[in-house]
Amino acid sequence: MIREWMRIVNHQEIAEKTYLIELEGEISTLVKRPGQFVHVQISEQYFLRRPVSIADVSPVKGTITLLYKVMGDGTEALTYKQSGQSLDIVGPGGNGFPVHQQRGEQALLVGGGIGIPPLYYLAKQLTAKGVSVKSVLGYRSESDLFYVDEFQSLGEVQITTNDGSVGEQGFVTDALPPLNSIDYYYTCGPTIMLKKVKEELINVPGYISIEERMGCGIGACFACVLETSESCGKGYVRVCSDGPVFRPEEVIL
Amino acid sequence: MIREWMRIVNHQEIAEKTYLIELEGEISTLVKRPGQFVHVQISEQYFLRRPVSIADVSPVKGTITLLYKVMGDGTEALTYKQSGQSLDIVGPGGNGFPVHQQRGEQALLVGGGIGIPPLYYLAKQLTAKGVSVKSVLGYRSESDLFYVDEFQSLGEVQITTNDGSVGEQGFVTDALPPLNSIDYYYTCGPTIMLKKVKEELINVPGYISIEERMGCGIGACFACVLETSESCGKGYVRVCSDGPVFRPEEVIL
Amino acid sequence: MDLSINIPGLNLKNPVMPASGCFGFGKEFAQFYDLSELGAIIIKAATGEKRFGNPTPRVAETASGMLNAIGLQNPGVDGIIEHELPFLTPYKTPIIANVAGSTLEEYADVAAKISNGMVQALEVNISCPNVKEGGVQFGTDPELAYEVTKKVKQQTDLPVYVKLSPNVTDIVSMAKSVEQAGADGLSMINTLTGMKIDPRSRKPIIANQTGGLSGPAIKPIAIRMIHQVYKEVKLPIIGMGGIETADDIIEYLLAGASAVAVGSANFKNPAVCVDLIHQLPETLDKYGFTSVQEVIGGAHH
Amino acid sequence: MDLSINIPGLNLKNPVMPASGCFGFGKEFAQFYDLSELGAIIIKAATGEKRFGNPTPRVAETASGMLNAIGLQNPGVDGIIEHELPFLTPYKTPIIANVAGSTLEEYADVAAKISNGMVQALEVNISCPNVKEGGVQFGTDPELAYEVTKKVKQQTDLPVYVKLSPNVTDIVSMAKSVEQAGADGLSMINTLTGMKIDPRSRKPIIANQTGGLSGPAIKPIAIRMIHQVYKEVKLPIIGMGGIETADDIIEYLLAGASAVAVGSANFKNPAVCVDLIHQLPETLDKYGFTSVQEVIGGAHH
Ligand SMILES: Cc1cc2nc3c(=O)[nH]c(=O)nc-3n(C[C@H](O)[C@H](O)[C@H](O)COP(=O)(O)OP(=O)(O)OC[C@H]3O[C@@H](n4cnc5c(N)ncnc54)[C@H](O)[C@@H]3O)c2cc1C
Ligand SMILES: Cc1cc2nc3c(=O)[nH]c(=O)nc-3n(C[C@H](O)[C@H](O)[C@H](O)COP(=O)(O)OP(=O)(O)OC[C@H]3O[C@@H](n4cnc5c(N)ncnc54)[C@H](O)[C@@H]3O)c2cc1C
Ligand SMILES: Cc1cc2nc3c(=O)[nH]c(=O)nc-3n(C[C@H](O)[C@H](O)[C@H](O)COP(=O)(O)O)c2cc1C
Ligand SMILES: Cc1cc2nc3c(=O)[nH]c(=O)nc-3n(C[C@H](O)[C@H](O)[C@H](O)COP(=O)(O)O)c2cc1C
Ligand code: FES
Ligand code: FES
Repeated sequence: MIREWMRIVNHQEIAEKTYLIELEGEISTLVKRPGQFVHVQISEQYFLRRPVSIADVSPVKGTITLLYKVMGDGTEALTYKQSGQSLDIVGPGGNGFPVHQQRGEQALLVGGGIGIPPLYYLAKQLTAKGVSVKSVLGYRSESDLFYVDEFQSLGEVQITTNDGSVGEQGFVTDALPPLNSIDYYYTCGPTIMLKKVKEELINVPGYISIEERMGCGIGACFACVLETSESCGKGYVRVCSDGPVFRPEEVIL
Repeated sequence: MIREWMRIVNHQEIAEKTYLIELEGEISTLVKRPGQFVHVQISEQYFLRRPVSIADVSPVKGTITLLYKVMGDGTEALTYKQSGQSLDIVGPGGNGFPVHQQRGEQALLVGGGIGIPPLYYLAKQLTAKGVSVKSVLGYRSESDLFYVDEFQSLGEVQITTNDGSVGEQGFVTDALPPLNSIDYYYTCGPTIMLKKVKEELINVPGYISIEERMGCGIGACFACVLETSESCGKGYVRVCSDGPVFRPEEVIL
Repeated sequence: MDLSINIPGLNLKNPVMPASGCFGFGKEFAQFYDLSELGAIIIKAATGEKRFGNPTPRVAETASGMLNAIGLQNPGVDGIIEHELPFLTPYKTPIIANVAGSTLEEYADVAAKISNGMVQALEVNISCPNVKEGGVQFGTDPELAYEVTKKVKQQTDLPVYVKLSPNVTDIVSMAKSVEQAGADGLSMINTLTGMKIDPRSRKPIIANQTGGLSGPAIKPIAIRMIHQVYKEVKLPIIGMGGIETADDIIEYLLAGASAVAVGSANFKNPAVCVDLIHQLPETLDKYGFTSVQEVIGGAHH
Repeated sequence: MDLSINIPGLNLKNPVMPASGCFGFGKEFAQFYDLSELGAIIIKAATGEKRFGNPTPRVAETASGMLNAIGLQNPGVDGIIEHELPFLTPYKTPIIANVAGSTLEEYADVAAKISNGMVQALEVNISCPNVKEGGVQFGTDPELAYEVTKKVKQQTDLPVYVKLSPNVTDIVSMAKSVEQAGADGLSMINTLTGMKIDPRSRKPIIANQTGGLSGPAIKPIAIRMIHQVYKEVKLPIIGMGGIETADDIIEYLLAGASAVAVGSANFKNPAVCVDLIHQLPETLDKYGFTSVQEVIGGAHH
């Protein structure tokens, strides 16, 4: 993990209040797994960094891509940064999703809202290995949709929206495919969604990526800990450095 | 006095760490006298506004010109603002120099460092009325010189520098012209200089412009008060609203 | 959207007022907007005699805040009654006088004189950290706070709000003391004592050495103290400390304040109070509230 | 430029160390720079048994600062000795252990165990605002502070620095108490208790409701307290609170600190401590100093 000023090479709105930002720098060469994140200093005005998942990596361009949604003042301020400017980034952080599945296996990706981005880089890696990927992507409404074409180019996609404006109305758990063919699932999204997914997919092995408010983002401050199930080791894990990806049976949501 | 976002139409370095910034807006139409100032919000990062004198006004362009020197973090941050951007300004503040002298009279302007700017607009107003203006301008060193040509186009100019790199070595008080011809003097600069000028010119009527740390800049918080001489009214004045220009006999420096 | 709030002696059309010492006696702000729009106005501290205050510099900038050590400069209670209040009384907004002093007698004297019908409530400043005598002692010792509150109550028929100092170990016991002494309400918080040293001069920037810290930097402390006091004391609270946005107002109301005062933000934006009043309905609506009343203490349910 | 400083038990090659709780046990920062460059390292609090700490969220952002309520999560003193210290001891920098507890006995127990030769000094944390029992009571009552200091001193031959809480009316009397109890030095300041409420959820953001405020927001309070204590107490002070720049370090030294600790700034810039150490010579020079020693207490001359 390093700290560096990464150059913004692309920054655009791709859906309602949802932005793509592409950053050039050495961190792009250090990403080990999908599901890792970077810790973004928005400006001197914001005391804490913001964790944002790495949604894609381009080794050719030496860039990483982040997709973020405006959720508060910090992400709002981020939208004003322009291509050519630099951003103070620490990363890549965390361990991300393992990509151990074999050619011919089935993977199910379940993403909700701004939990969807890390699944894209994961989907690319899985399909590159010959794993067949099905995605269930949940959005609030039609105007919130992003990266649907990108996911579709990698496999079957099922969309849900809260208001039914596109795809199925309801939550991602209302649109899961038949589970018997799934070898592993991978999910990222709001905690309430993760809980439901964990319950519904109790019989499928999987990986859950979890969000928690962070201080340091590197494992030192213990802001982001999660209790682990009794069977698991020391009783807690740090989302930033032990995670953000965990086995569902490991952690208490 | 109003608060408005003024557009930066010109911003350039004119001497070492000394910048000219020209701002367009309604405040330019409200300036009553030379020696008034504006209260500048540098950015959200700086809690207090910075008082800066109005160095010139262009009624044609609808602009005011400020000349400022980098003295700390706030003025440093100001240098990064670019033409086209806007600045949050409150002004014009204070009462400034009276321009009551008559055609044919002599005025002496004594300015030190970043106290020189308000004297420029004053010199223009005085010469426009037919008053003859002599200026003594003190700088630290050659690289700090600014607006010498501008002052020279309005009258005789004597330069002093601390290191003697241009003009006379020493302080402004070392280079005062014969005083018998002077009807009024006007001075602005560091307090230590003002004290000396006040002493040296004890027999000449004059006006002193004073700097003090400010809170509100509009007369409400009493941060910027100065004790007045016993003979004078309520015992104190506010630099921001009763000043920044005072009669030397009025105030205790 | 109903912005009105009633607290003892004060029918406020909205909960926003300028804080004492940050608004002078209103005159300077009248050039920026109509003061009648304000929920109320808290005027600058009044002492028995006129005071010059501390030497300058009296202010310094800090991270998200400022220090001040004005030192209660004011024209004295008689001067205020004669020269300052006549300007303010025509506006359609209640005036709250900030009562200060170095001795119990001075508090009593000022309270008695200023209760002459020109103001609608008193705010007793037992928390000014910038004067050598009185002021902050009254605000850090529960017994002295009790005494001064009781004394002021005896001198006036106006509702008495006591302004608490945050420079204490136990804010709740301070609040309880003044409650027992008969206070009608609380004002929270005054400034925290701080210092800034200039590495160039190697001296404190403020001539008085220490000054009172205000601004957003202290908001978390104010919110915590109001939250604690609201749980233990029945008095209505006027909340203050670092308010700059309508969201900040909601936060104060949720913590337990019934109204709010805006202090140093007036120096950034002279129209901040009226701007916040105009933004408040939309902000309340955004968070699903239909009145100000409904928000008060919401973080405790 | 001479950056070295000697304070009881500690020969520091420079006055900069990471503050307790903001640096874990060093491992994570070792990937950013060589920890041997540090003046010293203050490790995370140790308690008698392992603690899980408070529920999450445990941090919230504030203006120029943050709130935290970690709640002394740590592997327990035995776990620290066994699993954490062995990583740190090879570095050429003194280690200061942060000793915490809920009872006098727990403090004593932790102090005794951790004085096993692996650390060079103890910092007694009587000021953690984020635990239900102990912690902050010891830090707000001069008699309890005396007791705990005395008790810890009895258990160890290491120099004992007592870390004071700023949440008190009278910091000087706290400092005097621990001086009388035999403390070798002071650490000032811990966090101020604060709260932030989310207008959307209408609840405090921190699950523990209150948290400790750190960052530049509190620097003026820390500087004021150190300035006050330096005048009245002879003990050397490790100063902390909002340090982000080399100028901040000068300000702390001028106020009276002999060394400084950098806390939450490590979260912004993981290399901040070493960056500051590298900037210090030039900054000292800029202000006309030729050593760190010369700056200490400079604002008092
Ligand atoms: C591992 C991880 C990966 C993430 N990846 C993405 C992503 O790819 N795209 C995206 O849009 N968002 C992502 N998030 C969420 C993102 O961090 C928050 O939306 C963002 O921090 C909100 O900042 P703000 O200033 O706009 O909101 P504010 O509410 O103003 O932020 C205030 C504080 O709360 C913290 N905070 C608020 N919400 C969250 C949250 N959900 N998680 C963690 N901290 C929060 C902020 O970091 C900040 O410290 C991720 C979070 C985590 C933990
Ligand atoms: C009426 C008046 C007119 C002025 N006109 C000019 C001008 O035309 N050009 C120019 O370059 N400077 C002028 N100054 C001085 C200018 O305000 C300061 O140089 C500037 O505020 C320094 O800000 P900073 O952030 O760079 O310094 P910092 O030292 O970082 O500022 C910290 C705080 O101290 C205040 N401060 C520091 N120095 C001064 C000072 N000398 N006077 C008042 N406040 C100060 C700042 O406003 C700020 O609140 C004037 C000051 C006054 C009072
Ligand atoms: C310059 C200044 C002067 C003040 N004078 C007074 C005063 O006279 N009486 C008083 O009770 N409080 C006084 N205060 C405190 C404010 O009323 C308020 O309690 C405090 O500043 C916190 O609010 P803020 O953060 O919005 O400024 C003063 C504050 C400032 C900044
Ligand atoms: C996340 C976090 C955890 C902390 N944990 C401890 C601790 O375990 N023991 C302690 O004495 N202080 C602890 N502190 C307080 C710091 O050591 C320091 O005193 C305080 O944060 C002020 O410094 P700063 O403003 O540089 O952060 C902690 C602070 C933070 C932000
Ligand atoms: S954010 Fe600091 S340990 Fe995870
Ligand atoms: S700066 Fe407020 S009265 Fe002058």
